[in-house]
Amino acid sequence: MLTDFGYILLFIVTGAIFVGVALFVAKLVRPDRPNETKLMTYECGEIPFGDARVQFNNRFYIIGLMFLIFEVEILLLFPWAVVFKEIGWFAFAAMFVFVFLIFIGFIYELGKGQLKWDIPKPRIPRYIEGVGVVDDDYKEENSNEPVLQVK
Amino acid sequence: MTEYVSHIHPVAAILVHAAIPLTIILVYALVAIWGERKIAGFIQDRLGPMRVGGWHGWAQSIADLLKLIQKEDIIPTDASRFLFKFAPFMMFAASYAAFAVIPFSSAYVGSMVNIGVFYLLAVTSLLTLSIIMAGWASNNKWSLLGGMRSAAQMVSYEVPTIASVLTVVLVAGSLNLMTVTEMQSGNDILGFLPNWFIFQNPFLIVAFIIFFISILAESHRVPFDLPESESELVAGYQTEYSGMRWAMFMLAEYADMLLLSLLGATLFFGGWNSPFGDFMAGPLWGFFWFMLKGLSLVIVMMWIRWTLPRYRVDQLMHICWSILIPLSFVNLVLTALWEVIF
Amino acid sequence: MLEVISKETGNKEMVINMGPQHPSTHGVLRLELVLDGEIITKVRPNIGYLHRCFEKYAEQMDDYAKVIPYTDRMDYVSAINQEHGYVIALERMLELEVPERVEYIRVIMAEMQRIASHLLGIGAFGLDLGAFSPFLYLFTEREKILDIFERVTGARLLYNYFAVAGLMRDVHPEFKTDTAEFVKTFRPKIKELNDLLSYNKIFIKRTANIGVLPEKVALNYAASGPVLRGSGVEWDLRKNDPYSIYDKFDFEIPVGTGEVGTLGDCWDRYMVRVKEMEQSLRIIEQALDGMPDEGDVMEAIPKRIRPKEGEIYVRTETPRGELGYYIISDKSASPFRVKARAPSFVHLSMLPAISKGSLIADMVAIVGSIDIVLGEVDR
Amino acid sequence: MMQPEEIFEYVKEEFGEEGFSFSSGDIGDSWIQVEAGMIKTVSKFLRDDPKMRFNTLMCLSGVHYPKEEELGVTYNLHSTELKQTVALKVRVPIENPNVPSIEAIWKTADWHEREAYDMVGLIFEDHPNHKRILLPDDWEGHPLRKDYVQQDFYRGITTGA
Amino acid sequence: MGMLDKKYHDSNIIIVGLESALNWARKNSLWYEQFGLACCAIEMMATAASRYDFDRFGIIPRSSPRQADVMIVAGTVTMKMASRILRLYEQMSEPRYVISMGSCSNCGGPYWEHGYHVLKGVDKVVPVDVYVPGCPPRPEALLEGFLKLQEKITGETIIEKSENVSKKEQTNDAT
Repeated sequence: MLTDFGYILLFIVTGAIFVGVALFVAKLVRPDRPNETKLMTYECGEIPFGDARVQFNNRFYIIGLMFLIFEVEILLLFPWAVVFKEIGWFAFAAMFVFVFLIFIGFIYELGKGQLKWDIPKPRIPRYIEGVGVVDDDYKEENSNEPVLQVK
Repeated sequence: MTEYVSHIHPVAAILVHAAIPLTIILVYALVAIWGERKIAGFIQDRLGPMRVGGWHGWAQSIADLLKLIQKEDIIPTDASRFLFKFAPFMMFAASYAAFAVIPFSSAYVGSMVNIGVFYLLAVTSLLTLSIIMAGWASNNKWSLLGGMRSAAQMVSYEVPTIASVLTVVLVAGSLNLMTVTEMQSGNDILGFLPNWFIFQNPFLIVAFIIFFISILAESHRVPFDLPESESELVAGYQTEYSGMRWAMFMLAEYADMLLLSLLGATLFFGGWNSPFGDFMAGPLWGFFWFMLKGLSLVIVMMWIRWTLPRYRVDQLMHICWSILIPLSFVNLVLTALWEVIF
Repeated sequence: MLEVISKETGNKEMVINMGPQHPSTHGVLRLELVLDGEIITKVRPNIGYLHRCFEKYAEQMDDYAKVIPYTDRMDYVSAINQEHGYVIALERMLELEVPERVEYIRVIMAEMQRIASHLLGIGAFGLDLGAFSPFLYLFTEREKILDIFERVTGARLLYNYFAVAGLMRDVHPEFKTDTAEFVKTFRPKIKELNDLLSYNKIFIKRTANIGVLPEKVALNYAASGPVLRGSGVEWDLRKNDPYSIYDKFDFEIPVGTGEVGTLGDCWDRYMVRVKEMEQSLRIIEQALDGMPDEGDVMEAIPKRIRPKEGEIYVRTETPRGELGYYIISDKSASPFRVKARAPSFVHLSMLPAISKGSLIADMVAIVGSIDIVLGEVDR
Repeated sequence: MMQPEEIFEYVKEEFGEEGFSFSSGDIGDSWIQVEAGMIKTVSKFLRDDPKMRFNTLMCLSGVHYPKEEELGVTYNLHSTELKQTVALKVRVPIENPNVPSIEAIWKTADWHEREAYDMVGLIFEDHPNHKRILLPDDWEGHPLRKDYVQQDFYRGITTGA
Repeated sequence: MGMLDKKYHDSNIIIVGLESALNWARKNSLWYEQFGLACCAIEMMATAASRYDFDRFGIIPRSSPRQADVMIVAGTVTMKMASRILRLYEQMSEPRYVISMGSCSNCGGPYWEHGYHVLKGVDKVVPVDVYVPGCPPRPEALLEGFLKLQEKITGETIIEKSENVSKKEQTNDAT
């Protein structure tokens, strides 16, 4: 008597209830003796320095953007895939144009190197005769500066 | 299944109907954890659990579970309490919700919703969210890095997964997993081969390879286990979790592994169809065959874990964006071409 | 008391402690990493968590020979080579004559210990990169060496077996057959390791072009051993500055060739260690043939060591590099000053220079490739 | 391949007579005694001179001489190309144990000098990071001095038995 | 305030049954914290390797203290490391045990006399359950240490020790 989506809601609720019951049973049994050091964040045995939540840089924005494009593309392909058998050649031609256009955008993106994600640019120390070992600091410019800078 | 029971007591029937996958997952999780340690022992020519509970330490994961119940659950002061507590709920609920559409046998499927595959892929993307939530909430540098890595990895590996699933949907012509499995019954390819999708269309073999690589990354198994990489980030996003809450993450991880392997079995290896046509077919046999295929994929995953080293984050992204995604789209186009010609 | 760490963490960078308790710092080493995202901009190694006052102990001992057990505990993975270095320093200082049989047994034991130490170094390196199984296969081989050591010296890890100009006790009769049998079974295992780990696609991807150490920089940092040879410098103390009877054996010095990535990267340092194990096998075979069967190993040990005034710096080739002992004596029975120059201490001081701009995963690979032992770093 | 005596002569020609002396103990190696102020120029010369080419500083050790109330630093240099070794020694009074740092010439001296400061109490001028390396920063005293007395408590934990 | 915190007065069948089940579980899945200090760490790794396999007893390494039960102090504890050991011990989740492996962490070992920087025994900082002698102790000795710890765990009770019970308790403690 439950509709199909009703069962799905039921499954989600069962999953959540199971986790709740398991944690409640554990809460009954487990000891609870917090003290100041125990509740400190763990950092390999050291006192954590500085805040963990630094704003990480923008490479995730690019990934998110790329993911969005492809997700929407596949979203549109789903209904097409279901009825592909009935339509045949026309569907193939329509899809081919659609996928090809996005593919060109993807090739451009790959060429542009936006996906060179966090490729390490190691600073190799050099030895200059008479001066000694020179290893300059990790300059700002080769870390991942925002892509959207208008050149 | 539910018709037989519903005349006894309708509400109980529905609850039982929803709880069957839960028992499968729990039993599977206990056996899989013990199995993984035994397989690891076998590969590394040592014994693995032996002493706990008699023959070959079969009670090892029960002991682990009981011990984890007794472990104290620490929530660090500067972690954001609600998110910290909510992450395991969301993770397990998401992976369990996806079990609703997996057809375990011809008589039993969670819900016959006709957009099964679509719904399943939508729900598994919630797992990514819960890992990022866990990583961010515990306000620990290691777990933040683990969360960020999983954000990049699981988000980008969803695209090849969905693309390879799409090729199967293209061939099957329906989103409902039950009809997808029914289409693969009988065995008249080249006379003896069961007409599972993997044999029907050469490009589907390529699709299966892409699918397998990306579910390795989706359930972050080695060589893609960067979110909780043992040797770099201490314990990745799980660093601050302890006791039963951490056990929920482990359970959700193993459930996710099983889910994606079962999905692979359904799409490519003909779900509950027996490989000998209708010799050993039927609801119960169907369940046996289905679990056999799913667990064999899980064992291959465990086997890979103890042989390969781990990738680096940027190599992982390179593989996904520069190799897997173009390949999967080209494969989609070729499968469509193949379907149109034949 | 919060240790004051430098203050330059702008909002963009994160300072993270790869602290004393971390699965892949090979012991208690704290690396302060300043991160921009996952790229490391600056590394500050903090050591001293295992400083066990070796040099103070050497001065307090009332006899030169009593320092030997403490040399074992410096680089506890290759204890025999530490003793070998100290004992050779004393013999050269006192100009003692060492019997032939003792020299041969010492060389065989030293080379076996080199293989065992490399096995552990390579295994831990693979473990850091996520390859669990090679670590256990190599440990099974290492157990075979430890069995032979246990029959000879009585201990598994720290032996106190060498004495000044002699040995504590003679080897058991089947020593030659056991060692020959080990050498025969171990040779194919190196080929197996090459197939499993060295030429594994992912392993190469994780180690090639990472932590590149140019040749001149390595010499300026006084690198030695596999780290220096990985950068292409053909420098092995057993050949270039021969001590004991190493000039009697012929063996090559494996040198990094930049086969997979650039010259001097992690893979080269790793491959030098693998090839070195083969060379050690060759030395052991030649030493086994040349070993005289008779001769008492304990007769040449001086009763009382009371050197005249003076100082000496002697260096030997341990699996990690050049271990130097700088001993000053002032005519009394206890040493005036013993300074141990540890190769891992020097290699760790290079870490900030070669790991700028790499990722955390590469930092783990670089620390694994320079193969440090914290007992030796902190002494 | 020059012997230490020839190296001493060569250095004397270069830098003139005073500030140098050549001596050796009854047994073991000999060394060149160098004035504290000149150690930096001498080392730069030893490294860059085509006939010297000492490209590695093998070992730098700080020593405490209680009888003469002095602190000493011994530099063992080696040239891998010309296969020659030499030892330099510097003696400074214990009151102001200042020695110019040669970290700029051989990078390996950076940590060795920090260890010498940590253990014996030598102060190296213009050293980039002049802090203790082995012992914690708030440790009292320099352990390798002959007259070192061990502190009883460190952060509330007894150091005794 | 979980069950393990409270002390029960009457030892009826349910409490005793439950307690022995909990003890059995805690005994059989001791996860040790993956960090080694010095030479004993090498022997600990040898014990975790194939020949003296830890995994047979259900003992696996966990790198984060939050998920670890046993802290094996394998090696010399120096003054600089002592405060870190204390912090790591504190950050372990509650039913936790400490195995002091090697004579260095038992009592300072070979560094007891002139080791100014060595802590003479880790029990000055953390409560220790089992001492494993040896320098370094053989892998079998470490396994014996774990078996001793398992015996100790089976002996733990959550039942209030009333007067008469404790006398019997002392007797079998003494044997």
